[in-house]
Amino acid sequence: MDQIILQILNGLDKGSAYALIALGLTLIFGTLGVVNFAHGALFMLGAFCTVTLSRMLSLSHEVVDETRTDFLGNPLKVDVPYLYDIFGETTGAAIIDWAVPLSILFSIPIMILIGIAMERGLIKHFYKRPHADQILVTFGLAIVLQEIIKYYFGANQIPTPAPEAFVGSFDFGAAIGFDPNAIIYPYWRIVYFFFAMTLIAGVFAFLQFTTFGMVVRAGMADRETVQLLGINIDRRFTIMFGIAAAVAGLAGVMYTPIVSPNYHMGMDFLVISFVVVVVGGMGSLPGAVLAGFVLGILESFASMREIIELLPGINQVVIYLAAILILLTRPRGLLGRKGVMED
Amino acid sequence: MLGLDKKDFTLLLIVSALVLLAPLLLNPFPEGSAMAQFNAGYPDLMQRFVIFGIFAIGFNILFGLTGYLSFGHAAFLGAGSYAGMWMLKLLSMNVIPAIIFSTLIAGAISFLIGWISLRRSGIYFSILTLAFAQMAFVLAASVLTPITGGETGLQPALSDPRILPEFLGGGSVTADGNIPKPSLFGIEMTASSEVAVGNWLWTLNWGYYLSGFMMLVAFYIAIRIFRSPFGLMLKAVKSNQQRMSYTGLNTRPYMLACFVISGMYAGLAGGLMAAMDPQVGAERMQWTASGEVVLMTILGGVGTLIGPVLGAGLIKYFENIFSKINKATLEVWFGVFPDWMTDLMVTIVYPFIGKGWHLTLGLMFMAVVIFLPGGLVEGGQKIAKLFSRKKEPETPGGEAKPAE
Amino acid sequence: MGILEVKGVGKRFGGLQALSEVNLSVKENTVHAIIGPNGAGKSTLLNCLVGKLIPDTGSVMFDGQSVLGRSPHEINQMGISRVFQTPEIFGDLTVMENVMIPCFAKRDGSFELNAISPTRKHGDIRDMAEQMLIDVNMQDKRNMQASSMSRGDKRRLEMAMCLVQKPRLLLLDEPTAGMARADTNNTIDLLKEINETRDITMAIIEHDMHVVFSLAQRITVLAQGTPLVEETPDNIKGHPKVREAYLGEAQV
Amino acid sequence: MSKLNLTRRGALKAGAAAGAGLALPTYLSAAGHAGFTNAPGDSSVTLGFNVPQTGPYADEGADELRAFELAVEHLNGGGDGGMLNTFSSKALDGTGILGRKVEYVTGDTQTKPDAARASARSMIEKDGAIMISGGSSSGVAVAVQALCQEAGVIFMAGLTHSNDTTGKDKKANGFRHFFNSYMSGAALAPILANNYGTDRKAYHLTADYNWGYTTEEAVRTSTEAMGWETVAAVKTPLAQTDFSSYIAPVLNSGADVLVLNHYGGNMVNSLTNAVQFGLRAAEANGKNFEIVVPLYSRLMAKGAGENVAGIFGSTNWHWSLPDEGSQTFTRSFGTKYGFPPSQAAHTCYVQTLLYADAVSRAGSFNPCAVAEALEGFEFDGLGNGPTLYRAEDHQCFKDVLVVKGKENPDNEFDLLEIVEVTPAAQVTYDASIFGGDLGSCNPGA
Repeated sequence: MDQIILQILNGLDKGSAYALIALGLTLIFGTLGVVNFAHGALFMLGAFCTVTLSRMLSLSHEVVDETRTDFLGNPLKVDVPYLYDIFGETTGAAIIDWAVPLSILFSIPIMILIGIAMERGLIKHFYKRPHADQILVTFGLAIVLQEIIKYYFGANQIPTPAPEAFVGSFDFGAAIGFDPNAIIYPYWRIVYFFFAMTLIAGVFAFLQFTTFGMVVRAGMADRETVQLLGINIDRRFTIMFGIAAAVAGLAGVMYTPIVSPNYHMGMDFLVISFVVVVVGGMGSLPGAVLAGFVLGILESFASMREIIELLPGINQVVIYLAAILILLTRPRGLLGRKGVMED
Repeated sequence: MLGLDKKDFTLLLIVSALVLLAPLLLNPFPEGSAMAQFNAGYPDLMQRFVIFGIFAIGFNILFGLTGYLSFGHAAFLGAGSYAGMWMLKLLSMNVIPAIIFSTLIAGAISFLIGWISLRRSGIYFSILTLAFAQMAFVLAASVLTPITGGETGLQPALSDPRILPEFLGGGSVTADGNIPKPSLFGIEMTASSEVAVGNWLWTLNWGYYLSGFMMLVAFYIAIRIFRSPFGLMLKAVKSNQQRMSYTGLNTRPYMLACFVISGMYAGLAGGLMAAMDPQVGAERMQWTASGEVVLMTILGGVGTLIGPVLGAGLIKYFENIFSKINKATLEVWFGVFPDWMTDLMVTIVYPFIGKGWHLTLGLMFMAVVIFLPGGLVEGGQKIAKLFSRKKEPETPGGEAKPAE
Repeated sequence: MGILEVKGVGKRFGGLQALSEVNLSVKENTVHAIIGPNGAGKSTLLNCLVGKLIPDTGSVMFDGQSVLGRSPHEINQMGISRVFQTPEIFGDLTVMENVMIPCFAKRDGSFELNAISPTRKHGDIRDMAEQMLIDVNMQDKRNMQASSMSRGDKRRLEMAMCLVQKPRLLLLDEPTAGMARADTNNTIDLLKEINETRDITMAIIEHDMHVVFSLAQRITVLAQGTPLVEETPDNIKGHPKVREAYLGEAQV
Repeated sequence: MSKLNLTRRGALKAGAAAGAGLALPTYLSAAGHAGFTNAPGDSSVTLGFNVPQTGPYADEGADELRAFELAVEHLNGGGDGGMLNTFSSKALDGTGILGRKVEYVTGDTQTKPDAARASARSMIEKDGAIMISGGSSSGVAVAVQALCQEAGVIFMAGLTHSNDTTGKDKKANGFRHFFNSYMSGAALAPILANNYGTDRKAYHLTADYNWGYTTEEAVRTSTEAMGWETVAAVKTPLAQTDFSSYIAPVLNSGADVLVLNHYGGNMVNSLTNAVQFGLRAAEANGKNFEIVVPLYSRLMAKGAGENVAGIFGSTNWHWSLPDEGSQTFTRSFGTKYGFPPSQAAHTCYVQTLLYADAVSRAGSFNPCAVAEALEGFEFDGLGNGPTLYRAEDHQCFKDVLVVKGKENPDNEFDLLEIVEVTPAAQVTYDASIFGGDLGSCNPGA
């Protein structure tokens, strides 16, 4: 029982990451119809916003400490962050410690700008081009973005810990009457789950309850009619792209303490995010979120020892197997609309 | 000629000439010169050019004609390779059984996957093929290790049976105690002759010419398919499936046949890869490998005959030539300039070569798709137009473009 | 016995009874029109005839054989062709290729793996298609890309693609929708000629009563999913039930 | 038709500078060449350094490349000479190899066996490389080793830790200086028993591929021999990045030690996740919960950050080793590049020197002569103390380091502290236990 609850928690946690990435992708791919292979790169850029901010906060000057030596036997140069000089050591250290949450504010404008620049500068010209061309251009862009990051940050993973306050685990089990340590879950992952839920709710509310959202939804359904009404749908689609980029970026920002970022992390998520969007059904935002959670939970259960022993390798293939079964029983995924990217 | 019209026959002749003369054409720079770095006329890369050419031609029969974007074609390449390798291990080092068996196995597997995946169209089809291929990849790399050699891959070993008689390539061990090499009735695939003219050096390699011949056969069959009623039906599938069924045509067997043919091309390519370089790694089946053939085809020109081969060549050229340029090479190239300028040039160029070859590749993808919509073939046509005096009559209605 | 016999056909979409107890008999070599107000179930009925939809109840017999449960391509092979409201053609292909495809379907059946023989070597198919293009007066457009033609030409092409198969029953879904008067008259003449010279039975859905009365020998009026009357054109004119159904919508 | 013969290539390369005029076509025949693949000309010899330059191991590859460049510099008499000064064999004198200037070509393995072989083949076929070295995974090492055997050149493995490389997949033309899974297990087990006691219950998470299997096997066998019990061993996908669903059940499984048979990104992520789940701070069976990482590298420790503090593992070499060879190498490398070398860099540097030395001692570039010179070769002064290149499986036997993540590192390189230097004798095993067959050396041509 405790194992099952634990894996449900895990599934919700994994699912929230999948859902968040798929949500941004489905705004662009499922609804604007652009096969965006650069979406993983946006997720990665978000994570590197965190790395950049944390490096900026830790900008340092060197102080020579004569009492210690470095690896070559010379006097050790110790880096002292400027923040220590400005705010004193305690406050300075606390600010650096909170780099990840602070990055949320830092990354939103940056990611929106990147998204808008991407749409205006590149994607705009590809709405009417074949999907094949969209794949080539966005894949090229993804590689370029990735290589730029690699050039400046290297290929190794960069540790970006959560603030001290979120280190450690919450004992769920004890709270609901199990033995201590039976069901524990790290604070930061709980934060991630609630963050994802809030962001998803925010995007839905935005599309559902604002005039802007209504126009965009109408434009997704029938772009030409909306344009005939004299509404500039292009500009709104640009903004949607910015929002999608910001959602992907925020997913990346908050993910950094869970998996230390490297330049390749976007590609690792690319395949799974496409699978989630399509399994959810093209053109459906709730579908993408639902599929994210379904696949997340399935993956968690498949990684249980008892199940792997029963079916070796199931943990490797469960997502793909589920995708195949879902697509064969439900032709347009879980909640897909007819006629979107079916030809 | 050969059942082709004049234009297609000319194309086939040109491609044959290119394949035949590739060892010369790809080595335009003399040995030892600074530009020799850009020579691509060595057996391994030439083999890769034609083998990936076969893979891309086959993929294009599916994607170019029917518009069905398979994102799992690498599974057939990998299956073909494993099948071929098992033939090399069990039967003989003769490449013929390996090539035949790999094509058949890939055909059988693509029949199964196609039969299921073709129930859906568009992006749903793409994801189904992707899912099958990814399953094949992860299983091959882990639980199927006894069959596939896992992540390390499958290679011939001294202990393999190779049951056929010696003159057919059988036998576990050579006289000098080594693993025999893949061969064609005694001619080893690595055997080469070298021709030196001045400082130019050309390597004529048996393996390359066998692969090149197979590519020509594959190319020829592809032309025939493009020009056949079957090819016409596949174009009809791409254009309007609804009309097709109301015209009394069953799209399913057409699609399935096309998928299987395409899968067999991939299997042939896989078998040849195993025969040229006896080692099969699971990553041959990964989605990145499936994506690579998609990119090759788009880069060269979807639905064109020669485009996929050009796309395959370009990507493999970048992967193998640009990745090998290092800082020391650059310093030699720019060494003629004053020191400060050498440093400057090296600093500017360095991010794009060696470990930065991905960056150059990404930029090239973007440049091609932005400036040459329709791929390299279209670029070639544009250049040809610039040079031809004859002005094409403008047809406002749009004459249907022949699939070139 | 008609060539097409529809008996007691019913079809339900969720809460909506789109068709109920539809009976229809189309006699060989006649033109039979199906009319009715919007939402009367005309298109649903047509879709049931060609295998796009499967009715919940009843039977559809074509030339003594049931079409129910057969897929569209099988029904076409039985001899039923369909012209759509918006022309369904192979837009990426040339006009000639568009006409050759149904020729292959007629000659080789629903699937034939002709993967190696060059298309241009199939002289019989070429001749068939060539003749058809002459018949519909499109031979000068044979190398044009189909999607680049005018709507009228596209419809003519679609008609040619159906006729070249020499169907026994041709189903037409509003063949003159959106046409100018002159084109409509041309179409009427074309269809008349087809009916008379080629022995092709036609069932036609049409809003334009001018077309209906110029062509049809029998008319079925459909309202709310059930046939109201089946009569000759003369008897339909001024039929009280029909007036009631159209509520003045008809341009009689 | 002659067989593959690239002897002329080297000569052409060397002669090109002189600018020979247009000659008539020359058809080369099998007769009249040196009898082995890519025999170098009189003035220079080309080595091929095949390292991951793209993909997740690109940083490790870059470090290997630095080491190769340094080795070439030292072989050609440049720099401070590095370990040439401490190496027990004195055959090398800074004049290249057998009087030929050492040149090199580089390539990208992408950490994929296929790409690595393509790259190595181009070095052999196009550039005339006579030795291939480098690499950062066992899959790549096994694939390239087989290629070198087939082509008739020497392969000096870079970082490869699986037993297979010199076990079931060993080849006569291939040599490994790096240690392996078996040695890790043998070195770690006693230290673990000393620190954590002999009645521990272990939970293994194992990367689902060949290296993971051999490492799990090695650690299990050696810890179980010390009295530990293995509660469970779960395989994790190689591509996994978030290990939460594998880590979550550990604490409640009855185990009190978690062994992470992961390398590279897998290890960084699983360790980070494990610490996040509070395993470091937890107690189980009345003992402190512990984590063990069988194979450590400094670059991985850097990626995992402060999570490595106090965690045991083994490593081939570390820059803080006090012996003269290690210190000399760290100094030359650090002076040139500004940071200390990684274990991957060390093994690549040493392999290059060992190859050059073997050629010099053999007096020939012929792979069979070189192999003979390396087989059974005993040396010292290259770090890790006295070392034997065992003839039976071409595996080096030397001291293995057991290390622990530092609690309070002084600087960003000072991440591991050496707990114990396990003597070579303790990790030596019988050459036949992993099966496989060396075959006979292949000079190619």
